[in-house]
Amino acid sequence: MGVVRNVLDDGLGGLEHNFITGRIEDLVKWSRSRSSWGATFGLACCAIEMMGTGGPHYDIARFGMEVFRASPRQADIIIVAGRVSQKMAPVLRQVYDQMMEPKWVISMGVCASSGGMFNNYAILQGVDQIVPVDVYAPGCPPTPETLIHAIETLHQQIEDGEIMRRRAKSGAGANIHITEIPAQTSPVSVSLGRPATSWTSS
Amino acid sequence: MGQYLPVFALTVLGILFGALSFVASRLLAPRRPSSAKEAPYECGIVPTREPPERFPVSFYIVAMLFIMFDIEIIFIYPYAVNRAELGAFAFWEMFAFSVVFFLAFVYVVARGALDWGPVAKARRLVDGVSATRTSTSTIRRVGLEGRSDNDQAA
Amino acid sequence: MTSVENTFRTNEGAQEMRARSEISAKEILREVGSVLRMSEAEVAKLGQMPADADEDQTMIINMGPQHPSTHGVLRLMLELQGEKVLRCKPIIGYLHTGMEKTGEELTYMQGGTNVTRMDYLSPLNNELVFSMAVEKLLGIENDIPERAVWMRMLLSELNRMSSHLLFLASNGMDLGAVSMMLYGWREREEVLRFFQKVTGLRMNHNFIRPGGVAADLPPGWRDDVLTILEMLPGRLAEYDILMTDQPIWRERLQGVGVITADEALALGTSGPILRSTGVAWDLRRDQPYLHYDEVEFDVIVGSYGDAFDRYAIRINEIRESIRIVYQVLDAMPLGDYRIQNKKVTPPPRARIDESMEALIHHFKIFTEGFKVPEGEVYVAIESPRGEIGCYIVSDGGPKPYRIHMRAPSFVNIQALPHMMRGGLVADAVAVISSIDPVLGEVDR
Amino acid sequence: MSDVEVTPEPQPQLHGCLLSDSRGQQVVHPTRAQYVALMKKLLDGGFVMCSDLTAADYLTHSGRTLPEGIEAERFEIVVNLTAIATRDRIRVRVQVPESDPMIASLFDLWPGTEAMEREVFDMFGISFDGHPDLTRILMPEDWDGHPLRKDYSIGRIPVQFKGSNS
Repeated sequence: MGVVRNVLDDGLGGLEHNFITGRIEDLVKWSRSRSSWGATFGLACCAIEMMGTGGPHYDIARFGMEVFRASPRQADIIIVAGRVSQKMAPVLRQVYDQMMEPKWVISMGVCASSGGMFNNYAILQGVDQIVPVDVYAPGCPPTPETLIHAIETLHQQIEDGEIMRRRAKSGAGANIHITEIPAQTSPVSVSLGRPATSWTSS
Repeated sequence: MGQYLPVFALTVLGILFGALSFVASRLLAPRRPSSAKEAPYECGIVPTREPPERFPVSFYIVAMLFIMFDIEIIFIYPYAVNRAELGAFAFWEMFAFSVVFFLAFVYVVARGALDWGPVAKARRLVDGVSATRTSTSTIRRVGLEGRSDNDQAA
Repeated sequence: MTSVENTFRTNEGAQEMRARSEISAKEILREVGSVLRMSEAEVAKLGQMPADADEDQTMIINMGPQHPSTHGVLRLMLELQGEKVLRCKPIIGYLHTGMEKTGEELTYMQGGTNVTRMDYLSPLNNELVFSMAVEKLLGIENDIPERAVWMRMLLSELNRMSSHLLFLASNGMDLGAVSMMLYGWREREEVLRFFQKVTGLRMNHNFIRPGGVAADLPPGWRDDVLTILEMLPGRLAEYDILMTDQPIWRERLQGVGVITADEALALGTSGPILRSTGVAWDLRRDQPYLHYDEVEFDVIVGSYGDAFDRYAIRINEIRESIRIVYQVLDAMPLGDYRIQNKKVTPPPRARIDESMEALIHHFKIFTEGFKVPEGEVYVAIESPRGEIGCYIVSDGGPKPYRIHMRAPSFVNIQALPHMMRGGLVADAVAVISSIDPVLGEVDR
Repeated sequence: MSDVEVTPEPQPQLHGCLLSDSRGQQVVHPTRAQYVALMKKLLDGGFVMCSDLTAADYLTHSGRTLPEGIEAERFEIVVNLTAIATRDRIRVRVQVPESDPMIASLFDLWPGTEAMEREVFDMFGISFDGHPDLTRILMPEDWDGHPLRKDYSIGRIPVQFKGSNS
């Protein structure tokens, strides 16, 4: 086997160079945040923007949401994209209940977050009345940049593990409100204030 | 004994991998069983009527075909592994063996085990279903002149 | 939250499909399609219902609101015998937003925001039909400035392209060609970027308003449109090779979801579904609006009325739209983009500081809204899915008294049971995709 | 300009029903009795496609212009027909009294009106006899009331200000 450059070949002595150690919990949190699959819960216009975000131009496959699973058994994040009508509310609750743990909810668009411009008999005024919401993405429809920002915020929360403690304790959502990013033609840089977690800092 | 070490090592690794994934999911995944999770998933609708137990027979026929060919492969596998030593005679013996299987398959298909729906329907539209039909040949362009009546008034 | 026992129920009682023994003979005939002005002999030939099918032979399954291939929240109850679809009943209403009730609360100026969210694949066509109906009520439909009329044509044709591109994407993905989804979206992003540059938003633009359009075209719009028009034909040829020349694609679409001409007419379908059966009915040509009579284009008409025809019609309609947009580019005049009638158009921002009268007009139009003389009118244009109509009743006030949008997908969905009968469940997916319904305009 | 010019006696008639003009579009006003007969004549007269069937609730309308001889009722069924061959359109407006909101169904003439009539039944409560499957189509099954009636409130929820919790 060729000699690998500048690696101390002193047998067991070089152990710490060749192995990364870390807590299993960090590994699990990292893997959960880096490969979370979305459940297709596209309802109205926001669903078209959600598909656009999955499309080649914005491509959330870069963030681990490679594919949108239709069945709740294989999905981690349910993105409620669009207005929820009174007839659809029990269906949303049923799909949310049938999702496997751990699961998170992104309420995409103002209609899902608060009923939006349709304050009338037919629309549920806010999805947080029936499912615990973690991230609210504002916009009508939210631009793909805003949705990616929402997904990344949720990934950051998953990676910190803070969101799991909250859900275990009270089952409530994290209720994070993010700011909208208007569609741009040039790339967007968003700082999440990501603290350097311990084991990646070596 | 030495030559069986890899086999032994592989089985241990296999068992280990299987057990590890079970133990890991039991330890790490949060468990919140609920009746909705046990209920069958029917596109978000709470099922009210029980699905019938009896399924049409055409499903079983296709399953049988699969099992038949599966077993055939199991028999061919030992031959395939040491094909060099066995020589031509074994090849023809295997060939005869698979022809017998193939005849059974032809019989079942001829009896119509595989045409469930569209084949019958496509026969009804025989000229519509053709390999040469392209996306520009199947349409006709109707300009202003192609109007059913001939007055051109807008 | 402890695990909530699902005490709520989601079945819709009488709206759902019931076993054949429980419903009236007339409804069975409706679902089997024999009531479509067909003679009894034709119904008999349509493929006999298994006479002795006792109930446990067939299974009623739910292709429900949350399903990858129902293009939104359409729910289909299918009665299957093995893989064969015997009966199908679409159940809709899962996206009912009460838009017609909301429309009665918004002034005519705000109405565009409500209407544009109905058919969210071609929002500009919704706004166009709403604005034309309001202009006809106001009686100003002939003195809209030329530039506004040509801009409306440009935007509605580009919108038709982006909607048909999404049809190609979702049609491909529904039938398994997942890469088609990526290609379709790649082109659609180009058109959406142009829309964002012109109207400020990628979707739900509220750009076409009663009296003209909201703003003028930004500088450099012409070569943006030209880059789109030059890029598209090559890509469409690519799709043709990718899809039409592929035997699996033809096998999945040809002979599937067949509908005859009188069935389509009796069901009131319009757009690519009606044209696929050979009836040459396209509102842009038969009842021209805007300047469609001065533009040279062909109407694409199918011949067999199956899913392959509808796919071929839509892919060729993109080519026709390209042709139209080239002619619109040449004919685009200069001039103002909105009618100069002070009653309808708010004054430009700069004039408000100078003249008191402009301030009053601005204030009146945006708070109370302009009054529309009493009357009722029905205007219909050709949207990518068919004839979209807007029926407005006004009582002389600033808000429409009653607004009803005739949604093409709402009527086209009724053709689903007739197309699916006798096919496999996989064909059901191909048929839904070939109808290309948008549930926002179905449930309104 | 008054949109409906009232021509001197006798008024223009089509198949025995009063004809009027609204913004240049032909409108026929049959009574409920003449409704099905007129529709059959129109269907045979070339109107092969029923584009749209909807209703309007004129409870709080300030006063609509109807040709005389038609007494204004609360509900009004509006049907838009299209003739493919001659390429023209016609609109049929039928008055339906509030006391007996019932009218004949057009399902046997144009099967395409089946879903539209269900929507009118769901939204206005006008029932169609002869309709194969008159059930709600848009609202949930257990919904009470008919939302598009003028006396049905829009159901706006006053915006409850929830303290920002983030």
